[in-house]
Amino acid sequence: MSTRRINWYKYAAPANFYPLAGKMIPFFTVVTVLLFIIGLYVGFFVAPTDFQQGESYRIIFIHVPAAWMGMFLYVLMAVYAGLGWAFNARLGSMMATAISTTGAIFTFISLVTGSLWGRPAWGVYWVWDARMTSTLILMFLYIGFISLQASIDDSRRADRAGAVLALVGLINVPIIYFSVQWWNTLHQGATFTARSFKMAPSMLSAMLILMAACWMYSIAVVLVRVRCIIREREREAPWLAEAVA
Amino acid sequence: MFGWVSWRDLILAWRHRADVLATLFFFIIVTSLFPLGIGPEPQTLQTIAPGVVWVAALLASMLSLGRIFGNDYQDGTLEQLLLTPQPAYLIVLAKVLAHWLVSEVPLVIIAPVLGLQFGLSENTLLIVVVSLLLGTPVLSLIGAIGAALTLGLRAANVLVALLVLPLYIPVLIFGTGAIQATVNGTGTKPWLLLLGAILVLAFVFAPWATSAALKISVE
Amino acid sequence: MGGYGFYVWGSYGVTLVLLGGEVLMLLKRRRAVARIAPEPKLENRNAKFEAAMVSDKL
Amino acid sequence: MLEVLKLGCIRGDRRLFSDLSFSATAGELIELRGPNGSGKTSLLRILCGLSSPAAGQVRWNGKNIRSLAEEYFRDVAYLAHQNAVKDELSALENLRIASGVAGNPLNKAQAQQVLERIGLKDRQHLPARVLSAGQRRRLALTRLLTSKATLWILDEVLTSLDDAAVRLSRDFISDHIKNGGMAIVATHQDLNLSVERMQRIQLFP
Repeated sequence: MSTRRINWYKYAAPANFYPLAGKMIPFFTVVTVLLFIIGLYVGFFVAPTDFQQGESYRIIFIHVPAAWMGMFLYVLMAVYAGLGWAFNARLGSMMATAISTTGAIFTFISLVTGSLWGRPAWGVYWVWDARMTSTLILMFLYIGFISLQASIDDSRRADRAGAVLALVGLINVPIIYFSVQWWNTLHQGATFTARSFKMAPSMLSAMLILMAACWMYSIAVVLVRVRCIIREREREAPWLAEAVA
Repeated sequence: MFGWVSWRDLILAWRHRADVLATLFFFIIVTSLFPLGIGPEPQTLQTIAPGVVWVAALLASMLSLGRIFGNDYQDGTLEQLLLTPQPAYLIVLAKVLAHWLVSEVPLVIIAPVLGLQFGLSENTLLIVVVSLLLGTPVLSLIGAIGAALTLGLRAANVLVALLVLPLYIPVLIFGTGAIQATVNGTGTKPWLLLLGAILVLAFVFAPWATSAALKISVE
Repeated sequence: MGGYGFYVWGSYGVTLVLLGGEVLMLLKRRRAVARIAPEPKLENRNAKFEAAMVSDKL
Repeated sequence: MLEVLKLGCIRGDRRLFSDLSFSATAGELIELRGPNGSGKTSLLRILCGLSSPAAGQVRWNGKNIRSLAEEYFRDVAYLAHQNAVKDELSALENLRIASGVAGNPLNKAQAQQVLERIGLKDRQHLPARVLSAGQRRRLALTRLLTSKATLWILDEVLTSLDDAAVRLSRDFISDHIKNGGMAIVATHQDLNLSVERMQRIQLFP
């Protein structure tokens, strides 16, 4: 009866996680491709043209998921880094490192698509509205984390220093968001809040499907990257020779 | 023991007083560049003054962060400090206090003089000082985390700016907000309260994070 | 795209380039990593150590 | 009493030692030998609580030093490779500030007495920057004289000392041990200490 219970601790060891991740990657890759195809099809061929914004609103199908992914992945990264540090679990720290690149890329995508959407909507590529500004700062936090880890040679120190930075960032994110909101409402030169337009069900589903696609993409990519990191760091471990052979 | 640590850092700073003065002059020169770059219209200068003073203060305090732990790390006194029978939290706090007194308080003192260059009224100058008094300890507290994380790394100075400047943003927003509120005649109090709240938060959490970072870097 | 072609295709193009670039870099890294042969030597070193440990009371 | 249980240490991707266990009681000297890079300094840093081991634990009077934290530091004096001497301060200032920070402040007369014992009295007002390597090492040794710690952890204590200073530090260490202290000394040369109980630990590359 106890055989059905999954032993999570077992998979916290790189030796057990490495082959498991290898088995999961094909699944997530296939799902990612399918979801992107379906989501893009719904987004471009099913969803109707918005009567206010015309075709330009189709940018939000990718912009909103990218923005969410940027934020989610930062939290996830900080949690993994914190777990890795607190429980001395190498895999947690490796996951954090693996997530950081993907999170930064999604944050960057959300900045670029946001300003491409803003040009037709607002007439300028960049406005200092609360969301764009917060996303920009989030990008800075990612850059800080990645460059700190990149400049530390000793992987153990890199893991733990990254964890401290990520957790400090995590505590700061709400404060930063709040301060930027406040700053934005007090400098009411012009409001650039997006007009809340009514979303047709097909629009919403396109966005949600692409959201799911981005999640699956992140999982697949992070798993591949964490496997690379494991192989780089644990090349002296006896289990790796067996796993690779 | 707390007093000894601060006292030690103050003496060492006094022996290197040229460095401290350099930071101060950096602050003065940077703020003086803005009128030259933007033009002498009093209206414009008054609008940009809060931002200029605060941004220059952030950059100036950035310059001195490496000194909080850097020299002690190199000559081995930092590990001896960490081996003294007192919580690392207190050691960090003592060193941050010394850093604030040496590197930030001079900025606070000179800031009203610089404010005159921007045509700020006496009342506004007072708020400049108060907001800096509340905000600069946060700069030292948060900056210490970055300084501790980057100990002994290549290009630590650039790196520390990347890590710490984004975390300074709330202080910048609330600090400049307070000054602008006086210029515009809207309420200053909420801004100062927010600055105070951030100071309390930083006071509680930052030394803890710094001591964790120090232990990681020294190992 | 009703005159918005540049913005819409630009957005999806940038996304494609960035995500595609990430995947390509990752595959390249995976190939590079696969070339690093594992060097399992911890076990041997361990054994040698235990044998070599001397702790003699004088 | 110091107990070391199944200690393992990894530096970078190199395993320096593993399953290292020993213990020391009051009045005992532990001599730590081994070639460069065999992990002597790493072991000492783990013993004094600066680094955490990859495996195993260090216990002091029955408690893990991780949980004792700064309480343990009251009983430990660590002399590292680096002298931890501030160039900008004079010998006297270095001594007084270091002992003040460590929690046993000295007044001027006491500090001068210590400097006299170590042979730096006539250099007391010179900035440490102008002292020779041996004199700086002597200054670092004063930390042991003023500390009330039971456990001394010494890394290459005799390097760059002249004959007189070597004799002096041998005397310190054996006095400390005779008075019920403990010392763990990493060294390349023979210490030739006249102590009753001693263990030798040899690390291999």
